Amino acid sequence: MTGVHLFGLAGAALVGCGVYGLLMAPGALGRILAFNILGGGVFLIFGVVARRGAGAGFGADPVPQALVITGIVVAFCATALAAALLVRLSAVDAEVARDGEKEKET
Amino acid sequence: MADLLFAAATLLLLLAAAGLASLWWAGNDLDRMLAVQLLGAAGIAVLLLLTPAMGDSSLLDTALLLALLAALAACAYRAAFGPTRPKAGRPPAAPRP
Amino acid sequence: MSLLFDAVLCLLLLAGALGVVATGAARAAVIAFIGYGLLLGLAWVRLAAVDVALTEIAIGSGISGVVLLRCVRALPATPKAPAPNPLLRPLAAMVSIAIAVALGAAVLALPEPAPSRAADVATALPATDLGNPVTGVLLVFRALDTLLEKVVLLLSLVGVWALSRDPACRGRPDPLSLEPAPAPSAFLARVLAPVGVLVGLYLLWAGADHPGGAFQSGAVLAAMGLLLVMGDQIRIPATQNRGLRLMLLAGPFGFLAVGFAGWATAGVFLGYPPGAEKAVIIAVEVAITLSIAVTLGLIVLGPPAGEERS
Amino acid sequence: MSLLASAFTLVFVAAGIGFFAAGTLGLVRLPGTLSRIHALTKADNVGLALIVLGLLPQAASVLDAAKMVAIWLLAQLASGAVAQVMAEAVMAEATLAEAKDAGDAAPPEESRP
Repeated sequence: MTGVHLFGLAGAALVGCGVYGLLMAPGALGRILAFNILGGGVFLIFGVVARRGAGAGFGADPVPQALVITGIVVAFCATALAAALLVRLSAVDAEVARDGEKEKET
Repeated sequence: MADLLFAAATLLLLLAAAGLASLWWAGNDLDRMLAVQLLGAAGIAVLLLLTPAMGDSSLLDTALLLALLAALAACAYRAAFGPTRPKAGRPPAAPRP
Repeated sequence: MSLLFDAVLCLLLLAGALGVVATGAARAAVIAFIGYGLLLGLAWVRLAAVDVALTEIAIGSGISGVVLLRCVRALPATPKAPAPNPLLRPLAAMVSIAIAVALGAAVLALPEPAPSRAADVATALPATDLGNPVTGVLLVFRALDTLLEKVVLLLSLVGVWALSRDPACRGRPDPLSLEPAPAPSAFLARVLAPVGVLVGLYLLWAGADHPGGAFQSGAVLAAMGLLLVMGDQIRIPATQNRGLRLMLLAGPFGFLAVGFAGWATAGVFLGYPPGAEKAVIIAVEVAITLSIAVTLGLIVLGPPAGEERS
Repeated sequence: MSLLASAFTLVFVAAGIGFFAAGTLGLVRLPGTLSRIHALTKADNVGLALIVLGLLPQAASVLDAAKMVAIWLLAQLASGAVAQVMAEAVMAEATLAEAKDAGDAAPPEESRP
């Protein structure tokens, strides 16, 4: 058992956490966070693969590292877009609720 | 020497975790934010300790980044959740242009 | 001793993730997520992936935190979604534990010796004049990935802007705070932002030979822009601003132009002119850094609120 | 010489950790957010300063040593300003609550979980 294995197991456990949150989170924001945790776990396993592929004077295989950097940025894009959609959705919901109340009054 | 530095880093992590755990259950959201700040400070110290322990001086750049962005979360928290009404004894805030 | 450190770090990482998932309150969950991103950065350092650690700290923890905190503010305090069926809880736990165990077994069963492209990168890297293998992979060997990722970044901004109430997507995004910035935030913006811009440019410059590069630099610059906005030091730009749109397009289209020029100079799409590789790579990096910084900042600021009537 | 440098590092790093421990203890034990902010910023800044000072002999080059000092300065600046930002938020909330208690015509505060 080495430190690299430990991080691999931690990555697997993070994926488990993320799946649980994705299934059981009470709100959409919780699901967005859980999705990010799942992604973090997958990236960490990529990191373990990179670390095991160390060689030729590099501390870790640069190809998976580059993939993870790209992945982090894309995951951020997805998160931000989902958050913006969520905000707009709740604004629309609030408007619908307000209109419904107004109709009841008249 | 490297082993001792690793031990010091482990100790720092455990300290930050202890602070985080106790504040998490006891406090309000501001206290939780404070606990994350403590984790950030400990993270800077851990990275500084790892630099000689792992023999990689590029780790200093990560510590530099952490120090630079430590304030971002707190400012964002304040901007998002600060009291929205003008304080007593102060004229109401002028509307933004 | 380093094993003990790794074990403690892994346990903390797990505790952070459980904290995010198990916390019911949205605000506390987002705060936990910021801490989790920080710990993940430390884990990347321990995996000798300093480039990834820089990206994770800047984007995964820093800028994501701003987006999520902002999202929490805009949502109603109590989500009206019904709580999931409590009977499903053990089932969901079992499914997730099964997935985690299977993945863990797969990690322990990774082939020995590990497959690696490190040697290939090492033999090809001298031709590019770069010293940082990750920058080499990102901008030369897998340049198509990076180009497409720039497009994804731009598309995601288009998606955010499309949520505007204004059909033409004009105007300025809503301010980050409803009230004027408190004095300490303004002070921080005035003092920290210039230093931060310097650090961002340093990361870009260092990225050719040491950990760092366009992504990290762009993220730092975007974070500094957000700090300036939070401190009321700059106004949020209007989306129809021509200079702004030019900066958004400079990266992807500059990269694409260099890619097409590659047919003429190197005989292949995304090839760099022989002899001038490093100069062209640096030029591309500067252009995409600018675009990344502006795009990330605008994605955080959200959809424009429509044209002002004044 | 290297033994002396190692001893210097160990002593200062240990002292720095002591200050971190004191800060954490204050964070856990002190009542009220304001006093916690006080404990956090004071103790952790000194702790970080001692750790930086202790690690200076281990720096690979003069540039690295300068970078370490710069990191400390940045952390100092950020933590001081963050403390102000947080304290301001606490005070503003307290003022709001007071105004509400005094029966001012203050409209109800937004619902908080």
